[in-house]
Amino acid sequence: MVEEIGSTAAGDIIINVGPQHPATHGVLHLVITINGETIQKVEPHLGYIHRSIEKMCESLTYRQFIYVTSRMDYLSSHINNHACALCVEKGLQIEVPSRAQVIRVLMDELTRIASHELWWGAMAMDLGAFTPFFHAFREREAINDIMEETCGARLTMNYMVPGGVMQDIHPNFQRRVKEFIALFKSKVNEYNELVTGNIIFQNRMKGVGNLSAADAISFGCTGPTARGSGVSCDIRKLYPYEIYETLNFEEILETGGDSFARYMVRVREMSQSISIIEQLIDNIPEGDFQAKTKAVLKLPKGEFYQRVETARGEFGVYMVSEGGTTPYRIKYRSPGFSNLSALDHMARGSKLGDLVAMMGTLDLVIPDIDR
Amino acid sequence: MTIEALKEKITALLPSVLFEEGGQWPTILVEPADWHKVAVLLRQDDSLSFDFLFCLTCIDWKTHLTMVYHLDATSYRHNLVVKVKLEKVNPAIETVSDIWQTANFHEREVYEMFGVNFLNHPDLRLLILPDGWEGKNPLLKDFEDPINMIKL
Amino acid sequence: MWSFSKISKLIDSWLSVHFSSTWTMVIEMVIAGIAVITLFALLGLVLVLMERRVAAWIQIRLGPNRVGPGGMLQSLADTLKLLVKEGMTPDGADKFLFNLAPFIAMIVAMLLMAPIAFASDFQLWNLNIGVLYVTAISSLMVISILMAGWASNNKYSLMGAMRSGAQIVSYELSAGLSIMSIVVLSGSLNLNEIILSQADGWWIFKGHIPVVIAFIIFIIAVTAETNRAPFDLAEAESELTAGFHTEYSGMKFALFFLAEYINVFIVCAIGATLFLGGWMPLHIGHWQAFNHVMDFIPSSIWFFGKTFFLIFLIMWFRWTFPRLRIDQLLDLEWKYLLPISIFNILLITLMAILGWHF
Amino acid sequence: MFILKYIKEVFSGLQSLAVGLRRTLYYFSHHKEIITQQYPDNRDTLVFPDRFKGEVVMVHDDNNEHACTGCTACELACPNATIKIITKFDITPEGKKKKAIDKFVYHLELCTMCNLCVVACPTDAIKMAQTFEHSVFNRAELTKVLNKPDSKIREGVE
Repeated sequence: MVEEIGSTAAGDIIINVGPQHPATHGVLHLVITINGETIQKVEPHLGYIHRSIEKMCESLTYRQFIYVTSRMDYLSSHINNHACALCVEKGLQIEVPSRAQVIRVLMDELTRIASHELWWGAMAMDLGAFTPFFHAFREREAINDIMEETCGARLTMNYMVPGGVMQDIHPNFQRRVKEFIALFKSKVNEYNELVTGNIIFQNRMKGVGNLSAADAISFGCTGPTARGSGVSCDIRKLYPYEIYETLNFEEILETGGDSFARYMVRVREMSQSISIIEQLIDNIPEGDFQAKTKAVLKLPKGEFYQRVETARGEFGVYMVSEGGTTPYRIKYRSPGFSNLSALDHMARGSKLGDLVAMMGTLDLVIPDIDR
Repeated sequence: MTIEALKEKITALLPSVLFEEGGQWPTILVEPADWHKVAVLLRQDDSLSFDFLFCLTCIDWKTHLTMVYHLDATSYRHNLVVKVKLEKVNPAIETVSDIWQTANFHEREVYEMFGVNFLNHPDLRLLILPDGWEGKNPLLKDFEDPINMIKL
Repeated sequence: MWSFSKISKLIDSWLSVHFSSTWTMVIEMVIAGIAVITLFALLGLVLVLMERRVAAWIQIRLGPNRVGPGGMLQSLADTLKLLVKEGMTPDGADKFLFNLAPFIAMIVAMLLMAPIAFASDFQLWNLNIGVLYVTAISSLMVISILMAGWASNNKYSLMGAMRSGAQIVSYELSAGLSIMSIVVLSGSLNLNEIILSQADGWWIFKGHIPVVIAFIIFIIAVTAETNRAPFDLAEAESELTAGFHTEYSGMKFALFFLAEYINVFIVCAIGATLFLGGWMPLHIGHWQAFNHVMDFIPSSIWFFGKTFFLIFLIMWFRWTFPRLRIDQLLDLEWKYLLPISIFNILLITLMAILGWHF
Repeated sequence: MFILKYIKEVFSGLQSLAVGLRRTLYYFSHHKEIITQQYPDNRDTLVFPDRFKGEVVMVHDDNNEHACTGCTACELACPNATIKIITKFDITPEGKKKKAIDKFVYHLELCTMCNLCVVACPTDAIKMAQTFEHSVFNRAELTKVLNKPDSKIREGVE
């Protein structure tokens, strides 16, 4: 893949970072041009896990295509499923029972915490600290257990269906979630002790990978990546779906625009998600967990777009229906794809070690980028 | 800005565009030749300032292709959908990656998946598909791949 | 009280009765060589196991527990695995240098063993410039790493080697200066005499805060010199995959791996000798009774206890801290450690001249 | 002033490192916190939640009867063609032909445990089992026939 050697300046060398590289968390392939330790250019080569999910979904019915989206951003699979379910509901104009809405939001926020936990551990591991990874997995494991009990799976749950959720929550759900909240609150301080406050970590992160607010918007960055640059882009606040309007939470904004700001956004977001869960966990309304739907769903002719906020940023489902039982065309606007495009801009001129830190703070999930 | 006000503003600015009804957001139809000019206006006009291109894709309608651009204005929070109809054979359109940098990657994706040629694009190469897939466009409806596609 | 000198004298006299003096020396050297290699292998096995246990407990895991009782034989099994693996040499590599590099790493580590006093009267070579010898030889380590990185013909390896070169050369300075501070205090370059000068208390207790600072700088510098996290930029897994030993496999990799651990052991042994009194038991000034009780514990236990404590310290660092960046690494040395240690050694010299230590 | 700032910087840096070291030392010395599960050894005590989606099984009662009518709702609901139902025609005592399943073929290797078939089943004939150790040496063993030999449909299930 090392092409165009002639076009590089003297002293530049080209290195393939990936597709098998410990810091790319999967099969991302970056062709980087470096001069000494300084990065001149980063060029992503994608597609190592491209499954053409958009094409696959064209042959699946409106009930079936939802499960495939768990395989894109597998760390926020609930939220991906949620977006698809909302999009179908928008087309069918189904009113989702309030119980289902609350359960969905609870699951979304639990997923967000689990995703950020994994990111936190992996991020620290990119910087050479292995221990936080295991500590993060302890809390993530508690969430996975809750998911397993209610949804029947730990990672790709397929719990959201058009009209509500697949099953009612498990009788233990509320107790387990409260236990998790207590566990999380007792451990969250350790994150700061181990990583956030550490002088080495702060020096590695501060002033690295700068992304201005204007650039963040222009590159289409969303989620914590853009919020670290001070761009307000939380879909839950701006274009509220489900019951997010009624909830009391804060959109975390940091203005640093560097890796540390992005790090702090995610760490602080975990606490916001905990606060959302606390507001809802004792107030799950009684009622149906699923609206009555027809056995075969047929969407009217038209176009439907649903934006949601996943752990990585804005996820969009653009669905074109021709009136049949399968979508005519589906486009998934994945947050990672746009966030990755800013990497080259951010990385130029910084050191090789910083590239790893930047990739960590972008929180890349490769199947989400490739789709 | 309300949807009506937005529509009025756009009509005043671009008298030639047509509106399409029924969508979630105001939708305008633009001719391929005009698109770059329109895009510059949408981005730079102070009361519109669509600075966030959050979705860029293409739809294969068998007879023709349609480019769909979803725009958002981060300062006003209004949205606009722009559709551009392209020929089925040798589709080509001006790039907008100089206006919204995110279009760079999204246009490369559309280029390989639908074969749309983006004029003046800085780096129009395959992004996701491996080498040797030039000219084969998987997301077109008439694409056939007997080895990799499993029919249910 | 406890002493190996009786045994060694016994062997020596027995040999000189039966052989000529030349042969006696040859046989004694062979025995010493075998002893060193055995110690090498044992230390490798023990340290790898220790590292894995420390890492596991810090990371709320169990660690190796399948092979042998409580996982004790895990590192033996690992060694066996590495022995039977194919030792590949990449096509584009400089074959001679590529194969030579791990042996140089090993030989350097072995040479460093010579002047270390493992117990009272148990030393391979009582060298009068022991400290100088150790600092000189340990800087040869960088040659093997540079050789490995260059010969691999791999960009990652080369970058790792270059990083390592810059790192070891810089950190040698402050390590040397903090070693110097003890030399200044004890007035000798002989490791044995330095130990004997601590008979009334270890230097870290006798030397007030300046020696504590020197000790901290020494620990930081040797962590960097042995390429261990948080200064493991030469291998920097998440950046350079495995740095200078990316292309090594099988036994050649194992030699690098072993040399790394032996180096850790040696620098900790030097640290223990200089600052914590080597094999010298914990003596406090003129408390004769207390000192006498302490003497009952064999000197080798004191030595290994202190050394392993320092090794634990270095392992503890590794599993707690994130890695530094290359420019920060050099900043730390040239902007912080070096000025502080220069200032510190002036202070210690003043202290030594005025006799302000205990 | 510069010197003071410099010294302060060094000390606050060292302090932040000490905080991290204290935390790891706590875990090093507190083995109660260890969370490792020793999987193959704890097989007997492993408890899976009853909703865990391991594989699709068909419920048979003591009389070797199941509730599957062969309506192919699950086959249609499946997104990956995991289920294939082969039907036959039984002759009822009244001499009428009645559709029944011959083989309920289930391809475990294709299944994504999405639960859509179980939801689609009108007679609750299939459910998700909590087994999870699916490794086999021969891929063909993953293709299973879910209805037991000589089993038949339960009376009264339409």
